[in-house]
Amino acid sequence: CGDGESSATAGGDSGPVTLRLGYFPNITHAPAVVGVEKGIFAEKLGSDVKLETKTFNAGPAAIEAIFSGALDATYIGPNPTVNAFSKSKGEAVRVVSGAASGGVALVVKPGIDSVEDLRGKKIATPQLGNTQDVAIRYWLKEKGLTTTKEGGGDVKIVPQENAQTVETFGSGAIDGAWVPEPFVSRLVNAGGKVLVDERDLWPDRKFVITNLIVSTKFLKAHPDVVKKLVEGQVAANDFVNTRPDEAQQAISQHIGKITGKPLDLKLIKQAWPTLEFLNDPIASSLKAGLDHAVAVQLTQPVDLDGLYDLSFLNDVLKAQGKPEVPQP
Amino acid sequence: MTSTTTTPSSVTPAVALDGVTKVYGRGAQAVLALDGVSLDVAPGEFVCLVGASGCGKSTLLNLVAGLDRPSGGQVRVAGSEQSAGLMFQEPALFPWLTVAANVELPLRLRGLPRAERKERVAELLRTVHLGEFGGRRPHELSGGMRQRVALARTLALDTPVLLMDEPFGALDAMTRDILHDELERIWSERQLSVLFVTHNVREAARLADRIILLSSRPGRIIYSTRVDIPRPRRIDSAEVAAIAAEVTDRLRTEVGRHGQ
Amino acid sequence: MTSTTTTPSSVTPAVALDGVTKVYGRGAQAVLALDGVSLDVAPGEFVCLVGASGCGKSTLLNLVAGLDRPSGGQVRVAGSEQSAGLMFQEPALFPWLTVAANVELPLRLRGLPRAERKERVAELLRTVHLGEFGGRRPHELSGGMRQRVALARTLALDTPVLLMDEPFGALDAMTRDILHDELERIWSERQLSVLFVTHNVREAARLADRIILLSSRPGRIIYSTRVDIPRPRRIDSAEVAAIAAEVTDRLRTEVGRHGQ
Amino acid sequence: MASDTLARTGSGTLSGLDALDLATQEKAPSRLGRLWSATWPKIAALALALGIWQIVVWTGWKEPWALPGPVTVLSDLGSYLLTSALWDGLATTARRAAVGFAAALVVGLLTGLAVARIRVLRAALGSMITALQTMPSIAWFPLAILLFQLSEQAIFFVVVLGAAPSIANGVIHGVDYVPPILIRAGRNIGARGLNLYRYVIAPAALPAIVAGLKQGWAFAWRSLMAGELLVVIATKTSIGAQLTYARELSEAPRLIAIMIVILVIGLLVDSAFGAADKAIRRRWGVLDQAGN
Amino acid sequence: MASDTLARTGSGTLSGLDALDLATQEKAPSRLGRLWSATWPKIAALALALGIWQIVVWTGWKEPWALPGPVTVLSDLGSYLLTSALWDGLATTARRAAVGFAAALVVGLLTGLAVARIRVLRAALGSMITALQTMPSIAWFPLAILLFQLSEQAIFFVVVLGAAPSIANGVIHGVDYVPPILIRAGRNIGARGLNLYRYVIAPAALPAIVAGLKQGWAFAWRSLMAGELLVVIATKTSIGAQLTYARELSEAPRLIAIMIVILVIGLLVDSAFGAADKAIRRRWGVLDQAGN
Ligand SMILES: Nc1ncnc2c1ncn2[C@@H]1O[C@H](COP(=O)(O)OP(=O)(O)OP(=O)(O)O)[C@@H](O)[C@H]1O
Ligand SMILES: Nc1ncnc2c1ncn2[C@@H]1O[C@H](COP(=O)(O)OP(=O)(O)OP(=O)(O)O)[C@@H](O)[C@H]1O
Ligand SMILES: [Mg+2]
Ligand SMILES: [Mg+2]
Repeated sequence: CGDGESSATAGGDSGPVTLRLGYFPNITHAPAVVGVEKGIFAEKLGSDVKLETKTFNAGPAAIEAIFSGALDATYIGPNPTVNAFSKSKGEAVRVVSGAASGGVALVVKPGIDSVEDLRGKKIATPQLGNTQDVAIRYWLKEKGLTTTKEGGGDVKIVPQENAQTVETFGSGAIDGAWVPEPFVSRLVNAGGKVLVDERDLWPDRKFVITNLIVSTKFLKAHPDVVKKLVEGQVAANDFVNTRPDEAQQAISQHIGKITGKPLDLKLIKQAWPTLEFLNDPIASSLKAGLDHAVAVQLTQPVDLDGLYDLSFLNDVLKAQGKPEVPQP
Repeated sequence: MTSTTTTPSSVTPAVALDGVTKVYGRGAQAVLALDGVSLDVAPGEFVCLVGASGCGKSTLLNLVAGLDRPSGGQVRVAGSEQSAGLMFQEPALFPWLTVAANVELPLRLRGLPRAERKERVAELLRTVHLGEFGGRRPHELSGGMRQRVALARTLALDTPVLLMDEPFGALDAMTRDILHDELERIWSERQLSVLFVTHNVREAARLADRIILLSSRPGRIIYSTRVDIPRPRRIDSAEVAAIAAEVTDRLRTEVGRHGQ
Repeated sequence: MTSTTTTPSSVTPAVALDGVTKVYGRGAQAVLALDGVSLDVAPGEFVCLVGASGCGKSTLLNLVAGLDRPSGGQVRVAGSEQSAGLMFQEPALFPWLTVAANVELPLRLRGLPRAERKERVAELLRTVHLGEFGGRRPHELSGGMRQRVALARTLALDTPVLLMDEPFGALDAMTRDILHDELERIWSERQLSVLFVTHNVREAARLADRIILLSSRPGRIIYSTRVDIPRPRRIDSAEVAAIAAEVTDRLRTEVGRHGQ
Repeated sequence: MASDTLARTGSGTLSGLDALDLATQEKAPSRLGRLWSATWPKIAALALALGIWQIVVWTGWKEPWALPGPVTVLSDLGSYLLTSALWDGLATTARRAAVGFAAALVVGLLTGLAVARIRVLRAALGSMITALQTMPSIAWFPLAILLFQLSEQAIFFVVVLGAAPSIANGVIHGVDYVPPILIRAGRNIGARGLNLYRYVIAPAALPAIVAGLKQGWAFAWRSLMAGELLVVIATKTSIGAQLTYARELSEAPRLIAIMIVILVIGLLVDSAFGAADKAIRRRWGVLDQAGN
Repeated sequence: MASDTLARTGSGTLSGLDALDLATQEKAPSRLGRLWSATWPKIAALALALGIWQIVVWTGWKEPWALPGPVTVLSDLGSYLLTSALWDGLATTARRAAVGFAAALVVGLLTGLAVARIRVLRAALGSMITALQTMPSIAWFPLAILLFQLSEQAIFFVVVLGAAPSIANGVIHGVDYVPPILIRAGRNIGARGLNLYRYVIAPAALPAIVAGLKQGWAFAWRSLMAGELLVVIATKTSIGAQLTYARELSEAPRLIAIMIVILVIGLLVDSAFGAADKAIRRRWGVLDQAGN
């Protein structure tokens, strides 16, 4: 069936392959942004692969694009990854690399100093059933506080867009929020304080916030290109980790190109330490998150077998003499 | 050339036009529709206005009714604001109302109680021979029937001054004769002052106390004659025919001069 | 009661109505507008239709023009599809077009070249005495002027059959006399068949080869007379007056029976 | 009769395009017949749409998770219809739509009438109305939250800002095109000030106002679908929220099922507007033209 | 003259509400005077709005980052006007709006005419048009991506689906209310089939069509603002993307600055429609009523 669309190579393997790569102009997508801005991907992909980049502001459109064959690979959060995998019965996508970890926290109004103080308060999350939503519910459950899907219980969970969370936190309509960067920093700047850094809840203070997925079809048709892409990802992470100042500058400028206004460098610097840019997709944290979701009755169990294909990553890491990531 | 016809100055006229001029449009496109028309209508007087097509008769009635402002001169109507009821040249019925509701609207606007309104509407529709058509809508009527509804609506106004623009133009001779009688009856009963536009010179002679002739573009009063035939008159009487012939002669000279 | 008037069967009539019935609406609200009307108009014949207000004259013309379908009976018009041009009782001008463009539209629809159209429009506007008004829009005209534009537009049609619904109702006597002459000229030049509705019995006697009288609701043909006065005729001639008087008498009896 | 004679008979039919143009008051089909002739084209259109959809799915053009087939969607719709989520959401959304639209109606009508007839207001605000209409709902979200916090009023605020300009524009257009002769007639028979509005201008402008209301409803509904994400209130699920979640969870069948629900609501509302419009057209005598 | 006599003079003025209703063709104010009388209400309204806004800010009702004052916003707008981001975005968005609206125009006009006059289509699709109009743009995104991938066509698809129903509804409303006498007159003078549309129905329905286009423009623009997020091409910034990102980055002054830009565009487009509408009204002779 529609093979022709999965990549721009209309006539089979003749001619250059086009790789269509998606990402968000966002600080949690730093390796992608830096890789594009600094030409790292282009360099690694070489001249026979044409790179086309697309940006998204939310997961659904990126997944729709993968499903429809409009996109071959994208950086994306754990939630849409699981959705894409389970909705296509494990066929549509594969995770080929990790990208970032951490960068999530519970920010609250001053005066809330403990879990107990949260009783009766309104806390925002980005979306019902997403990673952060599950994280706070599971955490509260462990602490003995109840929540309901409808926003009742001991702590009232209000799912809403992150942008809106900044507005509602500022206007006093909510008392706190469990959100990713850069919203953590933004809420802090609006007078909030961090009550929980999610890293503290995970083994090794590591959990996935961004990973790189590739459409299965593309993976099968062009494994060589995927390998080069992963090489680019590893190189981008190296860049980000070794030259943070330059990376931050690049992110600010790149976001400015799309949004019309460079992102405040101070904000990037503020958020930076809460994030860790890893090539390990931390599969265990994704699985655990899913188990937590089942525990708080927000989802049915999903079989994640086959989601990860880390052979490319391990090839690259091995070639560079770095420690390999165990295939889950 | 501008002649002035006035009633004796001791009586306050019901309608007084004083050097009225009306220009439509601006600049090169401007049309001088009326030029220095002075005319008084005495209370209770029935004045007929005749003139060639496009000479400014409707314009004059619009000015008296206060629907338009003169470009120069003065228009005075005795009584309060709403004192001159105008029957337009077109029926101008409200398409969303039934015939009865069209006739009822002026009564409702005057705040008459419901029962009285109903009675008056029925009476007025009978007057114009449309008793059975109260429940119809304007678009279901013939041209002449619509004109009669418009007549009934105007009669419902009860204003002391009545302005009528070719009210019987779309009616057959018989119906028109009957309505002449009705109009004359109402006019004398209510002591109305009437300014009546018609193309039918006999009709003018049948109804008028005075006939006034307007010249064509620009409209000026060029002739005025009293009709002293005692009432009731018959439209086919010799006296009416004589007056009509006289006015027709005048009109012929006028149109002859302006025509083509 | 239903009388039939037909031309000798050897000639194919230009218009033939055969037992035509027209009912408006349904059920209790139904109005029988025409009831078994049979009428032939010979090629080149000028037939005038008179009758009380609301008797079905406009309805009949609409049926002949093919704008409506009869409820019963048959309407036949000789020639091709577009063979009967109708001048409506209202002007029915297109408000978005200038006067000249209104008159030009039928010519344009027939595909006449531009230069010829321009010439014809100027000629037609002169015919109706509106030569200088080509650039105006309908809303800038007086009632009678609009009617004359509608006349010019209908004359532009060049159909062999002409249907006219009170075409001169809003015109003064002088203008009307002039247009009578013009219409008669065009009719004889183009050998038109004309079905002409009027309330003016003298006008009918002035123009018609044959006058037909319709009864009121339901419309039936109750009287028909040939007018054998030689042309050219004058509207104020004694012969015309005599025919008019005869028709008026008939009409009076008819309206007397139906009116109130 | 000669062969070049055109005959029109009471029972005969005309062929060609003109048959559509002709008034057909004489034909009095039975009630059932009329119902059938109003229904079969809808059924045919539906069948056609489903058919094409199924065929596209059968060609395997896209994977089933990207483009689910009608059977999948309809069975999901079936189970969706059995959930209380749908009915609760529908109740919430319908109530909000009704309240929001009613508020927009009042605001829109008053603004429209005022702007249409008061010259200073028209000069000041006239163009602003269309400009406001083009403002996307999300631009209003921050202001809505500032003004109304996370209450339902915030949703109504967005809905009113979406729908009222559209309604006002309908009113202005209607008032602008009231035939001047009717206004003159109204003034002449003594309708001044408010009475002129009530008895002449408003009814004369009614057709255009109804058209504006229809457009306003569409704006209101779209704004509501976006606005319902603004305040995802405890215990209250809504169609707007469900639509977005279905998309975020990449649940294509559910998304299409909700789209079908939205279409059905749209159809119901349109038929209400259609009935109003038809009643007006019947009154005004402009109904017969197209024969429906 | 008696005191109960009402005088109307050429130079005199009438007082009260009726003064507004009266035609005032005689007054021929100078070109400058007319410009001024069209402009000062706008300036006054603007000043009033700015004044109220500033006062609210001064009261300290909300923190400055939640509700920035006019000075902050205007200075941000000033620097925004100097960036190429605005002008590039504007160029992209304006081009998309023009192309999308043009496509919607064609689709909407044809659908509207067909549905208005062909009875079967009307029965089949009539109600569907309003139903489609109520469908929020985001519901179409998956389909847009399926059909057009991540190309600009996907944006046009969403824009057309947003605007075309609105335009079609305007056409249908216009055609429905063409006075039957004009259609009869048209048929009588030989306009049949397509010519009837071209010379009679279309011009007679023009006012309503223009009103529909105006509503359609608003739908097109709003759909575009949402649709521009569908395909964010890195090298092409757009107003829709900037609006959303300004909100996501909680840049209140920038958000308001972009809203002002959108309002200005709306005003410009409205004045184009307004001019068209005024030209039509002048032709039709319905202009003088409100004296503007
Ligand atoms: N709104 C208008 N704009 C421009 N010119 C107008 C307007 N109304 C009337 N006129 C012009 O003013 C003149 C007088 O028109 P008016 O309607 O008063 O004539 P009338 O005497 O009533 O004619 P008729 O007997 O044909 O009704 C005409 O030449 C007409 O063209
Ligand atoms: N569309 C309609 N619906 C219902 N009834 C109608 C309709 N048109 C006409 N009629 C009725 O049919 C009858 C004849 O109308 P028609 O217009 O043919 O009369 P007419 O002879 O032309 O009268 P007039 O001299 O007043 O113009 C009238 O009683 C009228 O009420
Ligand atoms: Mg007149
Ligand atoms: Mg008639």
